[in-house]
Amino acid sequence: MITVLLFAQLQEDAGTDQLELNIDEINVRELKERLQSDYNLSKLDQVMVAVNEEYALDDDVIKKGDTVAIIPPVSGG
Amino acid sequence: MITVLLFAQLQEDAGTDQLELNIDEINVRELKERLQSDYNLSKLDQVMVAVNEEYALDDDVIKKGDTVAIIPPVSGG
Amino acid sequence: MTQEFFQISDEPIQVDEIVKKVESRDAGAITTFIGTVREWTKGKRTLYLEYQAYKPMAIKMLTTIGKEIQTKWPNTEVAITHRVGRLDISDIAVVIAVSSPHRKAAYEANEYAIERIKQIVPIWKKEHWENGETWLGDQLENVPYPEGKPHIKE
Amino acid sequence: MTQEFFQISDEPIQVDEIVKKVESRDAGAITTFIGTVREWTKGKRTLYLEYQAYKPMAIKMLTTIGKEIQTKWPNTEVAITHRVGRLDISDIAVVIAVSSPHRKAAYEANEYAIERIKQIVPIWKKEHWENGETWLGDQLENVPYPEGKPHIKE
Repeated sequence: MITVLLFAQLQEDAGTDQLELNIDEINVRELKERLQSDYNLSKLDQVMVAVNEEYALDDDVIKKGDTVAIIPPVSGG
Repeated sequence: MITVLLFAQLQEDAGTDQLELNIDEINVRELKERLQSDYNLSKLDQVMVAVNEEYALDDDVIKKGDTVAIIPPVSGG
Repeated sequence: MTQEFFQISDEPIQVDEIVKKVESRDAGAITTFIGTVREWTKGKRTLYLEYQAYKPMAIKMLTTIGKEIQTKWPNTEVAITHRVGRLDISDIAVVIAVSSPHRKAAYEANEYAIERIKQIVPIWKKEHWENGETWLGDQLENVPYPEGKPHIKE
Repeated sequence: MTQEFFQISDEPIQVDEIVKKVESRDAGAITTFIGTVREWTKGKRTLYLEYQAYKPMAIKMLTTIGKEIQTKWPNTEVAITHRVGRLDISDIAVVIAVSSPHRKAAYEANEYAIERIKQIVPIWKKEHWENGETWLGDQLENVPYPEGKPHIKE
């Protein structure tokens, strides 16, 4: 299982703040594509992805047990 | 009478924080010269002079009743 | 560091407490930035805000910003607390305190901190306007990730 | 202005009180500068400081700086308190608070204020070093009056 955390507008779009995906291994780009098609989450071209609380790049690999956060453009401060 | 206020090192050099000068009218440049010769205050080339709490220029005239402050380079902050 | 210099809090922020964390006998200058909730933005009235954070990662990123600052401006100390939850007009959303032996570094490092917060710290602001609500981030404020990426992983 | 925004005080300065003076529903940013007594300066150890002010004129000049800032950076609010008397290491000598709708102005205006204080406000600092004492002003810090004159009377 891979845990996916959602925030802000994405959380409201998905109707949940957390998804559990039954995946063993996937890279960041593929995960974004899957979220886009399976959960109807748009605007994923603008998001960053963090794996286990570290920003990750499109080719980075996510493995089961990882926690992935989908990070839309931040607006703190 | 003209009241002359002294601060910081000048106050210590003169041994007082205030002088009363029996003068009717004098300009700033002349007052500095007189303080230098009569009260042995050195380094008056670096000071600013304020008349009634406003910075004054060398040619500005001081009249009796005025309060003059001799302002060495400031070091607040 | 026994104190927590980088915090996400759902309680009101006390400025004095953040300042205390960076006080030092070697510091001649402390700057603080206090971000507060403004009522009017470009003619639109805000009623209140809601901040959401990915808390553990937000703390990690604040800590990263602190380390970046201490590398760029040696002998500085940095403390940052960001609030989450509902905030009303004039409430404090963030306090950044930087101490330094000299003032120039204290100003520069402080401004650097708020710029970096707006780039890399996973916190989001939802504006509740007079007539509607929006999660901010892309449209209204900055270009997101002006450097393309948050510039963390080298 | 019913509050006193520009003060010379012989009591310890409370940062929160100065910040409160500039708070506003229109402000999104408040910056503060806190000048504290540093122990070490270029390898010399300070034991304590003594600040002296020409009080009525110092308040007048602080007020002038506030007006200059409001002209240069519209919609800002400024409050400054400078302490006088004996100050020990880490004591606060000056607090400058600036509020503004936007942060850039709050940083710039704050830094402008401390630069101007060091140019035109009649306050003097006597350093009590480990082995001696000096009134500062010309030798050790800045060139006095870099513009030739304090640039007050036009």
